[in-house]
Amino acid sequence: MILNLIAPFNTTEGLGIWIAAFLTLCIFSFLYKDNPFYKFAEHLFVGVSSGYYISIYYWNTLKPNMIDELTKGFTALGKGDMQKAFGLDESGAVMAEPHLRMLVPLMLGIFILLIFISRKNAWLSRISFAWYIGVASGIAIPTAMSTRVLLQAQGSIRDFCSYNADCAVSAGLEPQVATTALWINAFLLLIGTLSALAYFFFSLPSKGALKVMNKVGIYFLMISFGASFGYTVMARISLLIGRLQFLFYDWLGITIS
Amino acid sequence: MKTKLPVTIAFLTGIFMAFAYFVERDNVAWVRILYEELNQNNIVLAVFVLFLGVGTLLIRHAKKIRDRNSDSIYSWVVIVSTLAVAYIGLFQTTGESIGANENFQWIFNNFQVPLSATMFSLLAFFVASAAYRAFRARNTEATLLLIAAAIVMIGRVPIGAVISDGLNLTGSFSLPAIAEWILDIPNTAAKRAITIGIGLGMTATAIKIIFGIERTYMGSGK
Amino acid sequence: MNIWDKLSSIDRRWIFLAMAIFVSWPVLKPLGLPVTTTKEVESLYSFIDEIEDKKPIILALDYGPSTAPELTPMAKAVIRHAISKGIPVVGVSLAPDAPGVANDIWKWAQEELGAVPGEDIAYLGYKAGTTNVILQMGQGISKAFPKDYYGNSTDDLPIMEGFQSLKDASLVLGLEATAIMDLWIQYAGDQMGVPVAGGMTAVSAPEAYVFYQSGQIVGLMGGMKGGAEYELLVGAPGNAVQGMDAQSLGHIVIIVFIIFGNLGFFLGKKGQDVSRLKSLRGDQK
Amino acid sequence: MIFNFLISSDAFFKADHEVTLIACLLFMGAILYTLAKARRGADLYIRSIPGLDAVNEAIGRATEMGKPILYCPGLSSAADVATLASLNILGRVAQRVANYESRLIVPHRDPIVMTVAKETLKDAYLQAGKPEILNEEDNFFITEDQFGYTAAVNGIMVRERPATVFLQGMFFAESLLLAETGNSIGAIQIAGTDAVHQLPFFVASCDYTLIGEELYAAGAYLSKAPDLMSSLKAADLIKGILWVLIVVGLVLTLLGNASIFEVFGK
Repeated sequence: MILNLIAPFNTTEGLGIWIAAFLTLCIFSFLYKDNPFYKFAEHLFVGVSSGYYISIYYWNTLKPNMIDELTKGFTALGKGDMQKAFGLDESGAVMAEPHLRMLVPLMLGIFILLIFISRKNAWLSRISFAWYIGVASGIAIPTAMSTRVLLQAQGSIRDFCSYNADCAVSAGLEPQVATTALWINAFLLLIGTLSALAYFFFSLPSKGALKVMNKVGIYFLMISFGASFGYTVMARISLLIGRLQFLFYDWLGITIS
Repeated sequence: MKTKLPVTIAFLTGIFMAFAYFVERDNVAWVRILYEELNQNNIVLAVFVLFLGVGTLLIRHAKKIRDRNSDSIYSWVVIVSTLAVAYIGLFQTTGESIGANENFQWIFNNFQVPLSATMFSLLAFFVASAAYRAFRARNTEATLLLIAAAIVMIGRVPIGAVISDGLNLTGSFSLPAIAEWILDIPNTAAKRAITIGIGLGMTATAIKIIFGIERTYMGSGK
Repeated sequence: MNIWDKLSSIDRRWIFLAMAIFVSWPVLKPLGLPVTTTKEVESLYSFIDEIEDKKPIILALDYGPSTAPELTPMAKAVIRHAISKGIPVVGVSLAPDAPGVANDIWKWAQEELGAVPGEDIAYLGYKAGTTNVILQMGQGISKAFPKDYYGNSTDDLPIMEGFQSLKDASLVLGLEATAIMDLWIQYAGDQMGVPVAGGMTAVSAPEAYVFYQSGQIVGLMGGMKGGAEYELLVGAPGNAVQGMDAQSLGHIVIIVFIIFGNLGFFLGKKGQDVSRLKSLRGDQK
Repeated sequence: MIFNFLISSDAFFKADHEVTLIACLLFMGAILYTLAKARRGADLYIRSIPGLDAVNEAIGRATEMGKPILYCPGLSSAADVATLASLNILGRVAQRVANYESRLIVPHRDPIVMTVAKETLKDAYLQAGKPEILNEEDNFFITEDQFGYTAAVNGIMVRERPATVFLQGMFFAESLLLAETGNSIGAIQIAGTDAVHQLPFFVASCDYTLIGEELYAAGAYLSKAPDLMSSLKAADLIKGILWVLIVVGLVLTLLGNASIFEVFGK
């Protein structure tokens, strides 16, 4: 272990490292207790991130997708080319570039901001919310049904199908020769899924066979939660390692021989 | 009007997006383009939503300063840092891309990165204190939680293999193998059941939004 | 209060201190414990290794600085692998705080690997709208990203030749800290039929096992360990491999405290328990 | 000419998506049917959810101690089902808080959710007959940044010292940061999320946790409103059908028949 020079103070890069190290320590101080340093860092964080998002959203989304489109649209309009202004080509077919069609989201966006200006007209923001949420819901219906429900149900019997030559061939899966251990695993997986699924039946009181199944379901849930927790610990420590590597290597200039 | 119009709009946009899922959009230009455009609009709307948020943030802190709140110094921190970063990001960017704005990158690397990463890394400590309190063999459920957590925790790091070798556990009975089995079998089973349930819940809510049954997004819904 | 009761109610700050000390130690002085590879990472490695037609990999960098210690080693290892095989890598981000991190990785790839921007690698930047962006990329990459992060027109980049839509990609590798992975699987994988793989924080990875097991993703790297494995498979150990020792000690600290907690619980006053958990079903009745 | 774009060449609908379509339509039918039934006043049973039975007790405790209640509606957008479920719960919680005349703090990460919550709160306080005690300043937006938001909420927790903390909705990695800080100030915590990978942390750190679908059921459970009950019932119906189909599919695959297996993939 060789102790090198601490990061220099007077270059842009060095100053940056000092600031970053100071803010890192401010946040770490919360572990002991709340204090003015943490409070300062917390408020700075809120401000810096807000400014950061405004800039990123403007340059990456608002400008290319709306402002530039509208500019092109109005330019075409100025030249009297109505079709192009609204994003239609010569034959009248809709072009991918929306141009003045972006006036619709602009209007919806202004409706949202009306909340600031006029209480009376603030209800118009509901139209924007409805649009926004309607689109998201429409996309969600078939995809959630397919990916989260049907394909997961399929996954629960997938192993059985690939272990059975006939089934595998007709389903186009790669047939596998299953050992006893694999069979046991496949059954455990299915029993776990079915019993945990039964836990989420709200319509029936937990009695009789359902009670037994619920109990088994809860056991599976608990093992799963424990496993996820244990698995996650790694990630959390990784993050700490990342910060320590920064403090030790970049700021204090320690190098490992 | 104040209710019917939004509900109608949610119905039309929603039904169309759901319908478009089933359409071979490469073959049907009008569906494809409408679909893209609705997508595009939502992307842009997200920006206005952010403006709404930051606007209310600034107003709230300005009020605190006006009211001479004892913590108004911190409100100054929020307002000044928001405006300063936004100024650098919006007005010091030349050309078309923020990627070339060195000052902005410097602020990102030396303010946003350490704050965000350190806040996140506090989890390393919290995970330890939570595990210490929660993982006690009080009953069957808690014991299962404890055992699964302990095996996976040890089995997933290099020292798990070292311990296994020391205890002469090999093959499918080594700690890493058991950890992987727990993740693959019981864990997958439980997660799958939760996922299916959530999938149904998501679909149900989306359906109710489209039919105007679920109006939470309008506040009181009146 | 006897020693067992004390063990049962240690102030959390002592736990914090122990954690700080035992994680710092190997960061300063590595112990060199061995790292083993798992099949999820191996299958991703061999998938990329067997890409033949040089169709580009879409590298979705959907994470911010907070999860960079876990995910950046994966990004670097995979880029190193792809570049050495001559496979182009196109980066995109669906998380707003990603571009800063991605920019650093791209600089690294140019300096360290000699990757030529626009030919071997391209970074298209961040776009808001998650699901919508993925769907748009399916209709045309340049529709979602008309310009790359550095302001060049996407369609003019040499790397984009013959690469119009997301459907033309050989693989989507999502490096994810959030639920965006699900969206890549749903839309790019299930809907468009593009092979999808994941590099995820250790938190999100267990959830993705379902998708690996059901064949919806071709490979999965989880946490710093996943990154370390890929670093080893590519033959270039880096920050992730270095961090694995600290991982081990950190885990041991936690296990030791769990043991303390249980000793205190069983040997202290009538199994006195300081936790207030009622969630565990046994307590709820 | 202008309708050129309406003319299509090949297949209009995608192949192999019919089962998804049928499942969606079936589900729609089931929801509309149960809704009609519920609105006619049919008595719909729903099993008890322990975390929710504790809501009153938790609010009462805060009132006794003269401390505020913190309600975090999750970190996702208003388009997220978890957020909508959370807003439904917020409405119920707010009514009870208004009855007790306690203080309710609601910090937000999504501006739309904040706007919607404002209406929800107004409505709840009105229904409780105490619109005048609602402090709109306590329902506010912080920042869209995940950890910026977390840092601020943690700050609020250690300074305002709420006696009761609700963490309901979609959460990401910050779940444990919030839950552990809440635990450290001794608050009673009732969490609920459909974020599968955050559940373990809530289970470990909170007094009560609503697991996955229980979060969606919570609004229905607390209010017994027909609109909310209907989808819960319909989802149960589909779940039952699915459960049976999986078992039948298992038997068929073991016999070498892949038909149900393939149906799930369409």
